[in-house]
Amino acid sequence: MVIAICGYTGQGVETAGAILSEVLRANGRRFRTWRDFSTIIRGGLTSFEAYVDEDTGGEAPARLHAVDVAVVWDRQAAERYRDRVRHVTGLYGAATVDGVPNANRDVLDPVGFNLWALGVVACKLGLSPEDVQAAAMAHFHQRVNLEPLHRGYAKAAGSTSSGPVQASDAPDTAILSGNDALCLGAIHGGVRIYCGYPITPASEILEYMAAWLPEVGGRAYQVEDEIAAIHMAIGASYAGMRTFVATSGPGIDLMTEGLGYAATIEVPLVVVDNQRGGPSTGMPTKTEQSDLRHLLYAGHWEFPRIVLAPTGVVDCLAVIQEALNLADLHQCPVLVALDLDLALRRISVPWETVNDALMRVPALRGRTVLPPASVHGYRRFAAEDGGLPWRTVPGVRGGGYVASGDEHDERGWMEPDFQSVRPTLHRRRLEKVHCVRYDRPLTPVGSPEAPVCLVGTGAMGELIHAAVAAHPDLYRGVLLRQLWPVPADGLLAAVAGAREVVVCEYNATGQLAHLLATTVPDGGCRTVRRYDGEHYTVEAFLAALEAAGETLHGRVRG
Amino acid sequence: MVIAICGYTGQGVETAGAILSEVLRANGRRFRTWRDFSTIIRGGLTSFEAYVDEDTGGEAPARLHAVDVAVVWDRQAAERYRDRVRHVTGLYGAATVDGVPNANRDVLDPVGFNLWALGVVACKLGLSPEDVQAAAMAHFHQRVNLEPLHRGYAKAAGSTSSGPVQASDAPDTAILSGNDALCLGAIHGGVRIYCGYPITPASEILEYMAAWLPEVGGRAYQVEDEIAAIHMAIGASYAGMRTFVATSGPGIDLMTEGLGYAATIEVPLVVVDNQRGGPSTGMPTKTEQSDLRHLLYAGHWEFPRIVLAPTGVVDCLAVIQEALNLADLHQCPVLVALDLDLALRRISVPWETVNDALMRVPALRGRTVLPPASVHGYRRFAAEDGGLPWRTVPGVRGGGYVASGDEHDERGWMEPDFQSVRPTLHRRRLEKVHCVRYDRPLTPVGSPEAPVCLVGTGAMGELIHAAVAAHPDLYRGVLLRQLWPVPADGLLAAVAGAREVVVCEYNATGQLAHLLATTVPDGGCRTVRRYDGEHYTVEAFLAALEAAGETLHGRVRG
Amino acid sequence: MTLDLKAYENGNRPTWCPGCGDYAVLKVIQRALLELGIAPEDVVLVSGIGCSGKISHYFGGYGVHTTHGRVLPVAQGIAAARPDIAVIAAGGDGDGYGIGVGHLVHAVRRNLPLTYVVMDNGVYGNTKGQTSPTSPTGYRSSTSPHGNADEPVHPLRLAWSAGATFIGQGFSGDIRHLVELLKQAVSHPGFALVNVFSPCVVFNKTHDYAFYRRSVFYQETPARSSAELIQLLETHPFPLGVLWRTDRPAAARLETGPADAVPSDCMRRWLRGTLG
Amino acid sequence: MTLDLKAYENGNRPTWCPGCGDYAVLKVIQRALLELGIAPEDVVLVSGIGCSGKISHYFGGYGVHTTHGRVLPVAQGIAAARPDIAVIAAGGDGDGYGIGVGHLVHAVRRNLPLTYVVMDNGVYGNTKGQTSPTSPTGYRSSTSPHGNADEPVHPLRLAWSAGATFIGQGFSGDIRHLVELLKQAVSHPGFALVNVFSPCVVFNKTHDYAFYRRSVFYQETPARSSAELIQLLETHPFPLGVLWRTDRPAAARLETGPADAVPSDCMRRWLRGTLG
Ligand SMILES: Cc1ncc(C[n+]2csc(CCOP(=O)(O)OP(=O)(O)O)c2C)c(N)n1
Ligand SMILES: Cc1ncc(C[n+]2csc(CCOP(=O)(O)OP(=O)(O)O)c2C)c(N)n1
Ligand code: SF4
Ligand code: SF4
Ligand SMILES: [Mg+2]
Ligand SMILES: [Mg+2]
Repeated sequence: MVIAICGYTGQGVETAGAILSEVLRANGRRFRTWRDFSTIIRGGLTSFEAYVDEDTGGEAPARLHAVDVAVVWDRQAAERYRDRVRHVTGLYGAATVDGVPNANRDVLDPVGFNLWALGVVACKLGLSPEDVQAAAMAHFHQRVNLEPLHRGYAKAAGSTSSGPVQASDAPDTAILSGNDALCLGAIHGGVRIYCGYPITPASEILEYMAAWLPEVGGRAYQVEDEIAAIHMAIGASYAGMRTFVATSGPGIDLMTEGLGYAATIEVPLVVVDNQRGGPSTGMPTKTEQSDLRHLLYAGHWEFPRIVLAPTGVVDCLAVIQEALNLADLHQCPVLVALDLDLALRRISVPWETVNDALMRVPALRGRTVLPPASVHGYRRFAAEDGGLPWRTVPGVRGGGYVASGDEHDERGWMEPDFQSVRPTLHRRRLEKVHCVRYDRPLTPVGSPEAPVCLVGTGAMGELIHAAVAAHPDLYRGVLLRQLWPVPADGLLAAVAGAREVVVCEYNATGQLAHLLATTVPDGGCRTVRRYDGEHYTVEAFLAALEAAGETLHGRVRG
Repeated sequence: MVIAICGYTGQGVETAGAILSEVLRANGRRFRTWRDFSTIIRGGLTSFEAYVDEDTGGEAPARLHAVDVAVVWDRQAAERYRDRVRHVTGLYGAATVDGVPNANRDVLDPVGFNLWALGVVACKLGLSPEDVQAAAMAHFHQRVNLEPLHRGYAKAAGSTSSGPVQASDAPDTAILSGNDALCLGAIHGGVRIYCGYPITPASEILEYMAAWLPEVGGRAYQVEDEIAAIHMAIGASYAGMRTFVATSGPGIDLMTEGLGYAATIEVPLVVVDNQRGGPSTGMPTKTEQSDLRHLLYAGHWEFPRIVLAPTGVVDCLAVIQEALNLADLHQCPVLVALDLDLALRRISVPWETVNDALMRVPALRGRTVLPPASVHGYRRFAAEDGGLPWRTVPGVRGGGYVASGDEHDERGWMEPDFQSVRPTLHRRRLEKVHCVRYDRPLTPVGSPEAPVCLVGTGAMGELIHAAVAAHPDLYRGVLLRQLWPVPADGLLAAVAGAREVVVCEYNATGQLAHLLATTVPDGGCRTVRRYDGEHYTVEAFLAALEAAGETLHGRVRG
Repeated sequence: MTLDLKAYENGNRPTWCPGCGDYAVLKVIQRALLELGIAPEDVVLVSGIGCSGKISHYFGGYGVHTTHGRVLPVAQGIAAARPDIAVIAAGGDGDGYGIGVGHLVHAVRRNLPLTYVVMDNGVYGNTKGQTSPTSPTGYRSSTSPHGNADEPVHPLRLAWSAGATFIGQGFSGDIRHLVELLKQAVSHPGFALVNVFSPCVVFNKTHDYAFYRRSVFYQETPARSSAELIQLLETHPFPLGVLWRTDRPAAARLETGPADAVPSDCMRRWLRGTLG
Repeated sequence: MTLDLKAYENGNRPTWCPGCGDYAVLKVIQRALLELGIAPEDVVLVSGIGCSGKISHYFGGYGVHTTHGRVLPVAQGIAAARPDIAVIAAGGDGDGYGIGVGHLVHAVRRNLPLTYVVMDNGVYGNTKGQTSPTSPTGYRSSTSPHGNADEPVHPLRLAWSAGATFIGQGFSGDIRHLVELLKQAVSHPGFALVNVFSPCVVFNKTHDYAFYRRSVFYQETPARSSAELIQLLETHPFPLGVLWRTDRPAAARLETGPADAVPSDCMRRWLRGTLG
């Protein structure tokens, strides 16, 4: 069942969504939420949607176009959902809204609208009024007038109801967004220090870290800008502590110089880019996957990097830990490409699943030498055995060296004979990512016999799952987790035998398709792209796939 | 004839070079200079070299390995040139230096060394002692002891001399570096305001602008960092003034956000990157061409840009003016890829040539509306006729609008309906560089029959000229002036019929080759790369070309 | 044509929250310009990123909505290039005293003629109420749930320390006072900083209108010495008015229009002179 | 093992110009640490880009040679992560008061325990002598051939205005005094700024050793009030010594080592608490 609540920012639509989610969680229901943003703090149109108990093939229900119940505050909100409700009887709203069936209208106050709407959808979802009431009371610390909630319930019960649904057997369920998962994974992976600067949609990461880190002896700092954030992270990492930074568009630009510096001094550094609509300040509250080229190529060259991307919310728990490991193992920057949808999407997940994903990745620190160890005849940047050099951190006796962004020799000295240093040290540094051994560079979906192979990352994951579930004989999928270096062998194997490869991405220029074009056999692939800031619903995605064969941007060649 | 002077920074080697250059210039001699840098301000080894009256096929003599006369201060300096002098009798130096022939040694003081060396090389070059003496007196404002100069002359005259050379017929000659040429071109193209921050090898541009602009009513500002520089330039350009910014490696990273902003508000912006050895602080005094990927792809996407590269010093005069024109015509960032060698190389050029190059490019301001014009029903970002929108500047009546880095509608309003704005405005903005009409996207060199086609930009220009001159039946060349969008048609025509395409570049990963790989037919090209900070001499370049067929990095595929 | 307030509007309806202090700042800028008789198209309003930064979208003249923290570089580029145009920079406390504080120090030192209005609400409004550089020590928000540990930025004494030639402070709750202040700032021949207490009614529950009404102190004349200014700021944490003013010369600006050609002979001379 | 000065060297011979003030600063850091009994490997010397920035290359403990202007963020990252390690940040006036001045303001506010030594030579030495933020008004260099128009940065009053808890000033020409100063700075439990007049003998011909010998003023005790500090700075432009000191608490730092695992139950509670 798909439900929606739509009103104005400031009316508490998000609050209603949060209360609803909590009751759904406590009942062990399977769901995914979606919320709409606006740069307008008070007065912009805003929606909350929940996709409950639908099975679209992935970790949680994917977004669907068809809505069962939509509760709208005014005419503009009604416009949004009129075409999406399966039947007009699914439309509920304030008495002033034309087009809402008479039986579904009520005289509403702007302040109580959210609770009324909560009553309507909770009833339709078969949630018990007691549960919802208790959750609301808890949320508002008892200080709330619940009358609209009850009226909403009554209104919905009056019409055809779907009847109470049994709570599932596994009520130990968590609600998790991509941002949550990232933070949990990071802390589990040993992160105890975090420096961040607010930016949509990465602010939550700073906020979670500020709330949680002190509980485990850690510290979060809100710093003055993204340049400070990345350089503080470099400092902390140099000093042996695990950390990462997260930002979005404008912030990732500002981190460019730090990226090359970390790579040059061979300090582990994990950078998360919660991509949003570009370019420039762009569409801060809208999703996009358009920073890939920057992540791959930004920074005056030439230095190594690894680029990862999670395939879903639960995967974030693992990817951030894997990123921390790869950064330590390769002593280089590891970039994690997230997107707004994946970062903010909330899903219900059995705690068991969270726990398993958290535990699956053991922390690997590679050749990091921590105090109280000591070393002798130490040369920080020497790697005689063809592997990586050993990295000491302050406090290790005999381990002193200087980490310089100037080109340097094996001891770190900045005025070496470049002609002897470059072919050895510089090449080693560049080539160390040629041998990245990443456990699961990609996740195949569906049957290897299906003729059309859909390739995507991040928020495309749930859609590819849904397409494969809808047409298992036609579609299979590849969810890429390692974007750079391109896992050519795995990709070739995964697309083997496909009649057609379709790269699906949220951007205008086909950045992923261009990256993969030289790897995909027959030198090309079709693309499905969207760049108006909206997510595909499953229905729209399937339609776009169908159209792709004929009309879309044609083949991308390497 | 090739001469060299080598001593320590602080000994005035550069001064001797400057005086020598001035006398050569006044005599209408054809030359190219080269100087060595060190991050050590006092005490590092430093060289001045001049290649005089050699003809290697380009605008001036290219660097050659073989040296006719080398004057060295000490043993370390002698080591540098021992293998390069054609004959040991070409080695001159202080009495304390082993290996210098007895007849070529003199008892020298650290202070007088540079004038002594000047005397030696000036004599060998057939320059009259009176000319040199006068130039030295002028340089030092009369306050100088010229005794070492005369002793140097006498020393050189004592051995085999090449005899006085006649002054050429065209004594109206200028000395020009790439940086000089850029500044001259820019001011000629209408630049009256410049904001810069010191960085090797772009500091000179700020210095020249600070010296010259006030003479024509303009102003240069030394600002606090590169972020300020690019944003001030954006402000000045928004306000209708032509300007540009120049920087190198670390600075170009910091300009990333500004780049995307300028593109989004469709303000003309020219950014020059004087590439030096990377990554990070890297090798600030060494040359490289390794920022290409950053110039092409940096900045959270997706926005348009144009990337140009001059093919030589004189070409800088035109390229900067063309860049200013393209920026105005397309209302987008135009990036100019320079490299340290080209920026700092000094050559002698007949004034006539400078003047012609300056005059050849008329200033085109495209659809810029300057006061006192006025407009009606103005919509800044609307382009009904398929061309570009008109751009008003402050003061134009009726022309008010807001230039916002947030995605916006045709009036500039930042909270539009994205679904309607993106497929029109965003696409138009992205696609406007698809139709760049650039007069000379590339310069072919040599005969179209030659089987091996060498492709390069910037500092590679003189080497490609030299290779073609040396083996006209084997080599032809393409000097790329427009790197993005790739001038595919022109490039295909230029390499047509070639048995082999060799992309020559100063970097480790073959950035230019990768960019061109999909355009070059047969899907690939060989590369010659160097990344130890040193320039190729002609001899070394020819050897690398020969080796490329066999041993170098193999084919680059798209 | 006689000017009226309409000329300084552009028809866009502000989307700030009802009650936001920024409405007053917009109105004040419009009125001050009208009263000074500066035509809207001879003004550029340059704004930062934040709720406050939206202000340029409601102005009837020229506007630039820059990147976060870079309002002063862009504004200075315009001021340097166009002495015939009035430049007003405007933004938030996060934009100007956080990410952008380095540019503020240097803009003060450079002293190019422009007015910088900071809508100081003590929070990052646009990103939903995080702690900002002017949030007091101990302030609780989503990013400082255990209380802000940092010393806040003291914008006025910071500007003084960098050599400011004009420092003023106003309050969104007193429009008439603010108009007069802004007129003086815009007329100042160098860089003028105007800090405005502009409450965020949604996120900042401590520094609201009532707080400021209680706390402000009207200072009639600028301090006559550094000592007096420091003393004033220590005695009255929220003084309003023109608080500081000196006459250090402004930075030189462009003298010519864009079109003047440079005789190539002149360049020949340069080449000789500088490089010969 | 008893420590001696050798332990604080690493065998690299400094490549500064003969006579450069930075030699003294290196020696002073080494001596101060020795006299404080802090082992070299329990210290990180973080440096910026510039001639001054090379200092980390000559230090026998841990060194970080950062990007231009970012010495304080890197140093703060280390200080926050490793309470067991002493952090000394060091760089030039261009690095710290020019491109990096915003970080300085915020580092002062944050007050993490570390010592910041600025080698103030009034020029951009490493890029060949351009005007710097501390070059006086009127100063001529390749980038200000007609005389520097800007007001110089006044680092001490800037740091004071941002809420500094320790401000000191020294001179490369008086090593003994500087060692004492640095020992106090390193022992300070918060952020300590130490500005050092460190002449560039090649490019700055006005502010040389002789100039400072003539101009410095030894201040014996820190100012007891803001007014006194401002008065001091106005009377004596070049005072040496510990000039300002307050005891605002330092920022909190990490409590645990890197290896502690978090019980997943704890996380479960968070998930419930924050998101439930
Ligand atoms: C480089 C960069 N970092 C972060 C952001 C996200 N961001 C947008 S507005 C804002 C804070 C604005 O706070 P303030 O300047 O006080 O303005 P207010 O909204 O309070 O008026 C931030 C951090 C951004 N746009 N760009
Ligand atoms: C982002 C960036 N911009 C510019 C430079 C070039 N640069 C290197 S050192 C320096 C100035 C250093 O001056 P200062 O900090 O005073 O140090 P000094 O050499 O005088 O000790 C500059 C601008 C750089 N390395 N990085
Ligand atoms: S959130 Fe605060 S600052 Fe932003 S518009 Fe609303 S009241 Fe104003
Ligand atoms: S140039 Fe100046 S600052 Fe740099 S090493 Fe030489 S004397 Fe020191
Ligand atoms: Mg604010
Ligand atoms: Mg300096």
